[in-house]
Amino acid sequence: MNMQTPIKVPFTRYLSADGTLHTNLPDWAADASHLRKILQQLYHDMVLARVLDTRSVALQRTGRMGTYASCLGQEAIGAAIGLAMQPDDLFVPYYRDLAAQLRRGVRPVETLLYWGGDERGNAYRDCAGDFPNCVPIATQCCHAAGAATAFRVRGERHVVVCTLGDGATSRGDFLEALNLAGVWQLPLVFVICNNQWAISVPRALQSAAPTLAQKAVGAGLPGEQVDGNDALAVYDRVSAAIQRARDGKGATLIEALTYRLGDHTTADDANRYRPQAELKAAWEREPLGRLRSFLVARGDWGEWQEKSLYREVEQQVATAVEEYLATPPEPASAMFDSLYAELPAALQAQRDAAIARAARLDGGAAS
Amino acid sequence: MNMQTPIKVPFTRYLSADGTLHTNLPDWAADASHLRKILQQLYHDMVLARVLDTRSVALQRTGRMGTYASCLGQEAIGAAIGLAMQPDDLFVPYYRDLAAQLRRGVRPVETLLYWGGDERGNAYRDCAGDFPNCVPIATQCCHAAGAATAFRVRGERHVVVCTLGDGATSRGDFLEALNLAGVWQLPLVFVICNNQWAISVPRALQSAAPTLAQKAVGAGLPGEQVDGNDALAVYDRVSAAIQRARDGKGATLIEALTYRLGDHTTADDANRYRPQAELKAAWEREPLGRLRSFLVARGDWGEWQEKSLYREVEQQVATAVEEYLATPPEPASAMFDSLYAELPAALQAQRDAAIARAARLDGGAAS
Amino acid sequence: MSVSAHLPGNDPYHGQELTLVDAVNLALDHEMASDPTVVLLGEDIGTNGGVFRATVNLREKYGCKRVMDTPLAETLIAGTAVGMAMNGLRPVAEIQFMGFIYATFEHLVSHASRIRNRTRGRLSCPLVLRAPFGGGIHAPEHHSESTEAMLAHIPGLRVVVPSSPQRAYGLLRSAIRDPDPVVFLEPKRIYRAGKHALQHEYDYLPLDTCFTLREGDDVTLVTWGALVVETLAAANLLAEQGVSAEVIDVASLKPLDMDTILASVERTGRCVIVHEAARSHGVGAEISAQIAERGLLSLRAPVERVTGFDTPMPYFRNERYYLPDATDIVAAALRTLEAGA
Amino acid sequence: MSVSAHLPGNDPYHGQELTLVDAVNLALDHEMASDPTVVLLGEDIGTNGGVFRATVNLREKYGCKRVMDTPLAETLIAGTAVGMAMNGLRPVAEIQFMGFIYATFEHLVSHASRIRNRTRGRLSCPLVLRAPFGGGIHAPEHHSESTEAMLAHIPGLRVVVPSSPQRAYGLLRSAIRDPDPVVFLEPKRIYRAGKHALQHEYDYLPLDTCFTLREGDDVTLVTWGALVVETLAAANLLAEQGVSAEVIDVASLKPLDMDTILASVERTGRCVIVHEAARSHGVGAEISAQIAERGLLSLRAPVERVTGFDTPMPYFRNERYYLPDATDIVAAALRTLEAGA
Ligand SMILES: Cc1ncc(C[n+]2csc(CCOP(=O)(O)OP(=O)(O)O)c2C)c(N)n1
Ligand SMILES: Cc1ncc(C[n+]2csc(CCOP(=O)(O)OP(=O)(O)O)c2C)c(N)n1
Ligand SMILES: [Mg+2]
Ligand SMILES: [Mg+2]
Repeated sequence: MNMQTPIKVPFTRYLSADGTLHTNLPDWAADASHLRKILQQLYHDMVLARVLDTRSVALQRTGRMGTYASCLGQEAIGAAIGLAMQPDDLFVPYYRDLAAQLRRGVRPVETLLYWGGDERGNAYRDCAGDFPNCVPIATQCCHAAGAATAFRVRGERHVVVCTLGDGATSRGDFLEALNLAGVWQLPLVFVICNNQWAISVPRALQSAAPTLAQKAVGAGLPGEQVDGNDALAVYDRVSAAIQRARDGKGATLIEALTYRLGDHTTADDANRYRPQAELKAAWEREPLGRLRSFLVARGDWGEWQEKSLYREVEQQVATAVEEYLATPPEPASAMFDSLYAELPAALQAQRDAAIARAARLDGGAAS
Repeated sequence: MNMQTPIKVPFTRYLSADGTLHTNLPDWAADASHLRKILQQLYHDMVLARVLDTRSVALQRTGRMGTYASCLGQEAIGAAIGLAMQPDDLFVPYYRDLAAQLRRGVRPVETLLYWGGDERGNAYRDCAGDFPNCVPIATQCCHAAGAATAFRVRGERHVVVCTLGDGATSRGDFLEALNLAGVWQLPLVFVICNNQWAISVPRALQSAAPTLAQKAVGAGLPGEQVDGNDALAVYDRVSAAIQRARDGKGATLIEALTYRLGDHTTADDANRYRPQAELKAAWEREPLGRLRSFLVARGDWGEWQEKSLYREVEQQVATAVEEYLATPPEPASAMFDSLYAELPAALQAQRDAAIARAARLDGGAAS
Repeated sequence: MSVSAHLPGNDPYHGQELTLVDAVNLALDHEMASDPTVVLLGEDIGTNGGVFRATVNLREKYGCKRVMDTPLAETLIAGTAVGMAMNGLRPVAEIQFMGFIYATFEHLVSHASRIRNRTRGRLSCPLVLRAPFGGGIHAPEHHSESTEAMLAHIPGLRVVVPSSPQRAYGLLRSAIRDPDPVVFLEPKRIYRAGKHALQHEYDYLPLDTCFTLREGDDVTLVTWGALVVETLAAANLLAEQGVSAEVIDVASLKPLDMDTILASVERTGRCVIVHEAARSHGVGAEISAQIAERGLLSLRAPVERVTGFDTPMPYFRNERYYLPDATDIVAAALRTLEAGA
Repeated sequence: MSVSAHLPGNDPYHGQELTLVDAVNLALDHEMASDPTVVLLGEDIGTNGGVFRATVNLREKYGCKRVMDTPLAETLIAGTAVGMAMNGLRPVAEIQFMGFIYATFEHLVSHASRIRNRTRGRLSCPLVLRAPFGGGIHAPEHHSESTEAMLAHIPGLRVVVPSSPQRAYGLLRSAIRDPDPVVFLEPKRIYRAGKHALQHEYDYLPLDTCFTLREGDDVTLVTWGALVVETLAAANLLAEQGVSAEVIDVASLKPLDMDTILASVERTGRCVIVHEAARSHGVGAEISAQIAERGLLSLRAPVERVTGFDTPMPYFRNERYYLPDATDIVAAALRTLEAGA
C-alpha cells in the first residue's frame, strides 16, 4: 500500500501536432459540412485572438497599455469553450481567455480598455452576464460554484464554465469549489489551462499528482485530460461536459494540456527561469498551425481564405485599437459612482475632494 | 468517460466488531509477548481516555468546566497514534485526541484546565514540542506541514502526525497542506478521524467522494482507509506510515472510520439531527469492548486486570480533577504577560488597567 | 424593492415578544417569503437550524434548495455567496462564529465589495454575511471575537450591528434588500437577553444612521452591539448621580453616520466611546478622531474610549477581566466631566 | 541573538549604494548567513528571485532547502510558516503582493499572533511575513493595496513599514531576529527610488520607535511607507514658504510609538497625518484619536488627515486621482496653521 493509489485518467486528442489525424473523429463529426463549420469557426476565433493578443503586447511595449497577460498558445482552449457554450450559459474566466470572451460577445475595445487600466473594460456591452477577468488566483472557482447554484435554484438549465491555470489548482478556493461541485452536482465545468508554468514555478512543483485532472477523484466527480492545443478535441470534450451538466448529471473537471508560449506577462522575462529548448519544442505543438493544416488537408481551407480572414481580422483589431486610443479617461468622480448603488452621504465630501484634486492635476479640467 | 474515475482504496481491519479475528494478524504480531504488550498498552490508554472523557463531561454538566468536545468512540485512534509515535516526533492534534495526548505526556490536569478555560492547559509540562488543540478547523494541517518541513530542513528523522475530522477535509487548509505534503514528500502522516458527522452535517454532505482517503490521489500521495474502532489496525497502519515517512519516502493520508458516540460538544444536542438507530448501531462497533474481547479471548486479559486497571485509572483521574478544581485562576496580568516575549511599552498602561479592573471585580484582591 | 412590500399574513408577529435571535430568524423568514431570490447558506443552518437556532424551521419551510447546508469551508461559503449574488440571487450566508470569518476576507475585500465598481455597475453583489460576534458567553477560544474594525475599513462594504430585537429585525430586512454587500454582526451575548414586541413602522430600518436610544445633555455615550446594554446601564447609574447621558447606538459602522454623533457632542461637549474590540485601531479610533477633527472647538474634555485590551480575549475563566462594563463606562464619563469642569 | 552578532565578511556592504529592494535582499542574505534557522518561502522567490528581485541569488547561495518555492497558495504559505516557526525555524515568507495577503489572515489573526499567549510561552512564532504594498506603479487591480490598518488592529502582531534602504535593512534584520511574528510591508513604489550607502551602526533598528526624519517647529507631519517621499517633498515646499515642518516616519505601526509623535505635537501644536490607505478606520485614525485624547490641550488646530479615499484604488489610468501628493500635504499643513493662527 506504500505507493500512490493507481488511477487511469482519460486523455483525448484528435489532431496530432502536425495536423494529421491522431485517431478517429467523434461521431458528431461524421456530418462533413457541420464539421467544416465548426472547424472554420474555431480557426477564425483563434486567429482573431492571436492577432488581438499580438497587438496588445505591441501596445504595451510601446507604452500605450499596461502590464498584459498574453494568451499566446492557449487560443484553442478559448475558442473551443466559446463555441461550445450557449449564450445563456455563464463564463467565469481567469485572465487568458481572450478567444472565449470574444466569441461570447466581449468587444476587443473592452479587452484593450481593461488591460489599459480602465474599469469600463469590464462593463461588457454585449455580454451582460459573464464575469470579468479574475486576478486573485482561483477565487473565481468559488464564484463559478455560486453562479451554478443560482441556475439550479432558479431551475434554469444553463451551465457555468470556469477556467483556471495549473498553478491555481494548488489553491483552496479551487479545491473547495471542486468539492462543492461534486457534492451538489452543480451544472459546472472547470477547465484547467495547464500551460506548464505558474510564472516561474513549473507544473512539477505545484503537485506530485501525475495529472491535474485527478484532483477530481477527491471531489467525487469525473476528471479527464485533453490536448489543449487541439481545438477539435477541446471542443468535443467541453461540449460533452456541458451537455452532461445541462442534463443534471453534475460537474466535470477537464485538464487541457497546453503551453505558455509567451512570458508570464509583459512584466516578466521567462528567460530567467525557462529553458529555450522547451519553448522551441512547444512551438512545434502550437494550435493554430495544427488546425490550419488539418483544414487545408480536408480541402476546407485555402490561401485566399487565409488571406481574407487575416485581412478582416486585422481590420477589426485596428478599428478597436483606434477606438481604445481615442477613449478619454473617466472623470475622477467615477471611482465613487459605482462603488455603491447610491453614494452614502458620508462619502460626498470625498467625492468632491477627488474632483478638486483631478481639476488641479489636469490643470483646471474639472469633471 | 462520463463517470467518476474508478479507484481502489486499501482498507485494513484485523478485529471484527465482536472482537474476533477478521483477518490474519500482521507479521510483526507473530511475537506474542510483543503483541500482548502492545494490546495491553492500547487498552490501557483507551480506558484512561474514556474515564477522563466521561469525567470531563460530568464536570461540564455540573457547571465546573466549559463547553467540552468528547472523544467518546474515537479512543482507538488516539491510543494507536500515541503508541506509534516516538517521543521526538511531533503531534499536531485537532481536539478529540485525548488518548494520544495523554500517551504523549500531556497531563490530565492540563486537559481539564484547557477545557476549563485556562491557557495554562496548553503549557504542557511534560510534552514540550507538541502543538495544542486547534479550534479553527483544518488550520492545523498547514502547521503540521510547516513543522514537518522544519524537521526536513534540519535533517532530523522525526515525523509529524496530524489529525483532523471528516468535515475538515472540505477546507482548503487541509487540501493545500495535503498537496504540499505530496510535492515536498514531507515526513508527515495525516489521520482523518471520520466520525461521520460535522456537528449536524453528515459525511455524505461533505463530499461526493466515496472515501475521504482518495483525497490523496489529487495530491499525489498514498491514501488508505482503516477501521478506526480497531486499535490494532490503526496502530499497524499509522506505524507503517510513520516508518515510511521516517525513511524519507514521504507523507501518507489515513482515513480512520469511526463514529462520534456523543453529541458534538456539551453545547450540542445530536437528537435534533441524528437518528437514534444510527447511534445504537454504532455502539455495537465501539472500540473498547472490541479490544477487551480480543485480549480476553487470547488469555491476555482477565477480570482482576480489568478491575485493577479501572481502579488505577479512576484514581489517577480523581487526583487530576482535584488538582484542577484547586487551581486558582491566573491574575488578569496574565493576558499581557505572554503576548510578546517582552511587553511593548505601549501596552504597560493597559496592563495596569487590567490589574485595576480585576482588583475591583475581585473586591480588592489585586494581582 | 419597496420598503412597503407586502408581508406574508397581515401581521405575522402581532403580539409576539421576540428575543434578538428570534428577530433574526423572523427577518430571514419574512424576506424569504417575500422574495424567492433570497437563499441561505452556511454550516449547520439546515436540519440543525444553526448552532444558535437563528435559521430554525427555515429549511422545513423553504426547502433545501433555498436553505443550504454547505461543506465545512468558510472561503467557499463567502465565495459561493459572491457568485450567487453576481448571478441574480440574494444570498444570506452564515459564518458560525466571527472567529472563523477571516477565511472569507479575500472574497469580501477583493470581490464582494468591488464587483459593482469593477464592472461599472454591470454586475452587483447583494449578499449578506451574518456572523455572531463578541464575548461574554464563556465559549472556547475563537468564539468571542470582535474584529469589526477590520471590516469597517473596507471600501464598498456595509457593516451593520443590531443591538435589540427590533433593530435586528429591521436592519436585517434592510440589509437583505440592500443592493450591495452587507456584513451583519450579531451580538450573541444578548441573543436572548430580553424579549420585545416588534412594531411595523420599523420593519425596515435605515443602514446609514445611528440610533439615539436615550437623550441627555451632559455627556454622549457612543457604542454598538452587546455593550449597548452595559452603556444603558451606565446611563442609569449616571442619572442617579445627576449626570444626564445621551446614549447612541452606532448600529451601522460603515458607512459611519458622524452627523448624529457630532450633533450630540456639539451639545454635550463630552464623549465616551465604548466597544468590546481591542482598543488600538478599533472603530472607536475613527469616531474619536472625527469628533476631535470636526468638533474640536465644541469639545470640553478629551474623548474617552472604554474598550477591550490589545490582547486576544482571554480563555473564559478570565474573560470578565477583559470585558468593559458599566462601572468602567461610568468612570470614564465622570472623567470627562471632571476634565471639562 | 545579540545585535552585534558577527556579519559574514567584515564589511559586506562597504561602499555599496543600495536601493530599498537591494537592502531587503541584503538583509535576508546576512540573516541567512548568520542564522541557519532562517529560511525563505513564497511564490517565485527561488530561480526567479522574486517578481521584484527581493530574493535574487539567495536560492543559489543557500540552496532550495532554505529558499523554498511554494505551490500557489497563500493560506498555505502563512500556515506553513506558522508551523515552521513553532518548530524551531525563523521563516521569512513572501506574499507576492499585499493584494493577495487576505488569505493569510486566519493564520495571522488566529494563530501567529497568539501561539505564545495560547501556550503561555511554551511555544512561540518568530516568523516574518513580507509583502510589497501600495500603489503608484501602474499595476493591474489588486497590486496596489494598502490595508495595513487591518493588520495593525491584531493583538500580538508587529507591523513594520520601512521607507529607506537603511531602514529596510535595519528593520528587516531586527524583524527576523524578533521572537514574535512581524508583518513587514515594503513600499514597492520606492523600491528603486534612490540608492544609499548603509551604515553599520544601524544594522539593527528598533521595532517600536518612530524615526524623526526632519526637525521642525511649526507643524508635525506624520507618515510611513512611500508617502514619506511626498511628505519630505512637502516639508521642502513648506520651508520655501517659511514654515518649519517636522517629519516623522512612524515605521512601526504596531506597537505604535505615540510618545515620539506626542512629544513633537506638544511642541508644534499642529499635526498632519499622511497615508495612502483608505481614510476611514485607517492607521491615521488611531494616531489622530490619541493626539486629541492625550494632547488635546497642546493642540492649536484640529489634526488633519491626508489619505486615500474610501474607495478601491482605481485602475491605473486614474490612479493618480487617488494618491495623495505633496501639494495635498502642503495644503493641509497650511490649513492647520490658519486654523491655529
Ligand atoms: C492569490 C494570488 N496569488 C498570487 C498572484 C500573483 N500571480 C499572478 S499570475 C500567477 C501565476 C498563475 O499561474 P497559473 O495558475 O498556472 O496561471 P497562468 O498564469 O500560468 O495561466 C501568480 C502567482 C495572484 N494574482 N493571485
Ligand atoms: C474554521 C471553522 N469553522 C467552523 C467551526 C465551528 N465548528 C467546530 S467543530 C465543527 C465541525 C467539525 O467537524 P469534523 O471536522 O468532522 O470534526 P468532528 O468535530 O466531527 O470530530 C464546526 C463546524 C470551527 N471551529 N472552525
Ligand atoms: Mg500556468
Ligand atoms: Mg466529524
